[in-house]
Amino acid sequence: MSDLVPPPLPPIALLFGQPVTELPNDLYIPPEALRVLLESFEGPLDLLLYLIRKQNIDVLDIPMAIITAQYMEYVEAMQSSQLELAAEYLLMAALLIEIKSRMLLPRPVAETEEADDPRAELVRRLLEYERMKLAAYELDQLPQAGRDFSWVEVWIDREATERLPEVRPADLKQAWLGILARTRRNKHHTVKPDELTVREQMTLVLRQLADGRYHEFQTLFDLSKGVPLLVVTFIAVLELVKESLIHVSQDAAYAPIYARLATASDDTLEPTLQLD
Amino acid sequence: MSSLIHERRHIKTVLETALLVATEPLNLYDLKRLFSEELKGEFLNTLLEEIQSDWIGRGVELVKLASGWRFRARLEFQPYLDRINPEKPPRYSRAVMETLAIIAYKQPVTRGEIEEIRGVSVSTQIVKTLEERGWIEVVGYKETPGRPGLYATTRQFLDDLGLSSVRELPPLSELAGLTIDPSQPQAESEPSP
Amino acid sequence: MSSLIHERRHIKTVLETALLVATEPLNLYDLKRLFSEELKGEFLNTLLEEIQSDWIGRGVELVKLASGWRFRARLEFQPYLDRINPEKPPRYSRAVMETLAIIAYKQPVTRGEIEEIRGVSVSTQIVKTLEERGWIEVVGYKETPGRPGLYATTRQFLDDLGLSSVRELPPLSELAGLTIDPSQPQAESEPSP
Repeated sequence: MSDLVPPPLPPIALLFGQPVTELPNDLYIPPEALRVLLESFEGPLDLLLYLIRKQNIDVLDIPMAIITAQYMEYVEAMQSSQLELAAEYLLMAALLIEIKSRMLLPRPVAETEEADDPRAELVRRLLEYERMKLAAYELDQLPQAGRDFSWVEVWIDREATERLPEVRPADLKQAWLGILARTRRNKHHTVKPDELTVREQMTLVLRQLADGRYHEFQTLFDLSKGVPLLVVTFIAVLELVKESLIHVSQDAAYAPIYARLATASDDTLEPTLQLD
Repeated sequence: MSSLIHERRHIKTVLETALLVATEPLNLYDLKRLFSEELKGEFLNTLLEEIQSDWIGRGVELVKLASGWRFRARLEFQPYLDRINPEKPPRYSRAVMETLAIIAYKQPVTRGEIEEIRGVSVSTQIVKTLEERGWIEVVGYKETPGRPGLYATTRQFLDDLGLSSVRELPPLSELAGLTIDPSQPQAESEPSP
Repeated sequence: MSSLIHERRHIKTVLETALLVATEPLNLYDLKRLFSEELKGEFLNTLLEEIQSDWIGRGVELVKLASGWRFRARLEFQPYLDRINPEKPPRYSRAVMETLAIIAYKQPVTRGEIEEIRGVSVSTQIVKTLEERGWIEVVGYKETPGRPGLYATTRQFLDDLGLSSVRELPPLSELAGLTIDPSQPQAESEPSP
């Protein structure tokens, strides 16, 4: 790594929130780093731009052989470390090879060099993408409402009927994005897709046990709703036990199992037998 | 000496700005947290009273309520404002929305757990707002020191949001990668007073 | 005569109050409706500029945005405000920002066109996130197979970025000079491929 001042470019990527303006010099990167690296590129154009940038090559005059070789090395490295390789990367590889092969063919004398340069379209796309990439960076530097400045909203006491704020499900998602951005590093906060069903069931079980009494274990399960719900309920009960929210007890083998709130006091000892 | 006067003015400006921007009343505890230096409540009170008199004769006044200080439009101006304000429905503060989102997605959850996820404390006022709305309730108690209440969303919450189950909430699994950690090495220069 | 001066002052106070209270920018049309008498836009503009300069040097400023005038706290005060209000809208990832930039600079644009420029597919979540933020919207449909929606940025996007028009967006850089200045010292020798 050199500590030269890089030209005023947008960061190559944002890694863990840190702008990355330089990437490893060679291609022989450990696989874990490669994954991070791949994730830090926004696609094949981004990777290609990086390779061109890294070599101080004028986009307008891409030496196809060098770039194609480098690109292929990257793609191979990605493949060998079994990273899910987006189809877009492979497509780009094919395009590069095609351009390279066309450049090897002798050109018809009649046509002007400019019009027939097989690189032209690629160059156009690269320049277009880079322009937008730079624009995105500039846009992000502009002060943003809420993030970098606050609106003034002085209260007005309307004596008429007070209106309650409206909330849409999407607002909850937006709120969560804010939390996510703040606590990115705490991996355990990520909610797995189907965890919610379990958590919903946990709430239902707690509601069922809210009276603090003992309930027969099987009354927690609604047999009419099918097996998936039974499984989810069972996981919910286990989770509740794990979080010491409920107690599940059995006096002897084959004796009935009872569940009740962990915090229930002991004067509600007699079990409520709900026999169907 | 003149820098002291200057600093005093700056503190006053910060107070005024915070109060103009706040969507809820701010008490002395909130206002003290604006500053990295420790300021005396008495001193702040003096400044607040000064701001109060600075605004006399204008359309907005600084009032002291049970829950803190707040700017509000004078009643005489309401007739004017009623002509244009098309009664936009009010909005909950981000703090309320984040708390609600955590309870919805992580229920049942204790207040301590909410604070851990948000990384900031959850005021009693926030919880009360949501409870009074009938959107959250305590469904049990956790057997840990203090026996904290476990919050969950209610049936009414689902009804009001037009959902039939919590599972219909927008999935969070797809949200990774949309945002980035804001703790970048940004020059968070504080304006010198 | 002095009553005229008095009235002028009163109108100014009403304007200021309305702008302090408003939950969104107010344009001249909104502001005219504050008054039962018919007021000239020119006159109101003069008063608005006066209010603007009245607030110079304070913590809050009156800015003219895409959809009208609005008071906002000056940027320098945000670090203070963040101390009592740590919840902020998220900082978006590069994928989100690139999508937004393409929509902003190329509008109206279809999702397919965005993908063409970025060279990768644009996830529904990215588009939804920007829509839910109120920054982009579908303004029409392209008469091509599938009639894809045409995305454009909204007024709120400009307001939230403190811009009065799309023309105020940072100018796109001319990238003809992509070659790196040869006078720049070269990085240490790279392994030639």
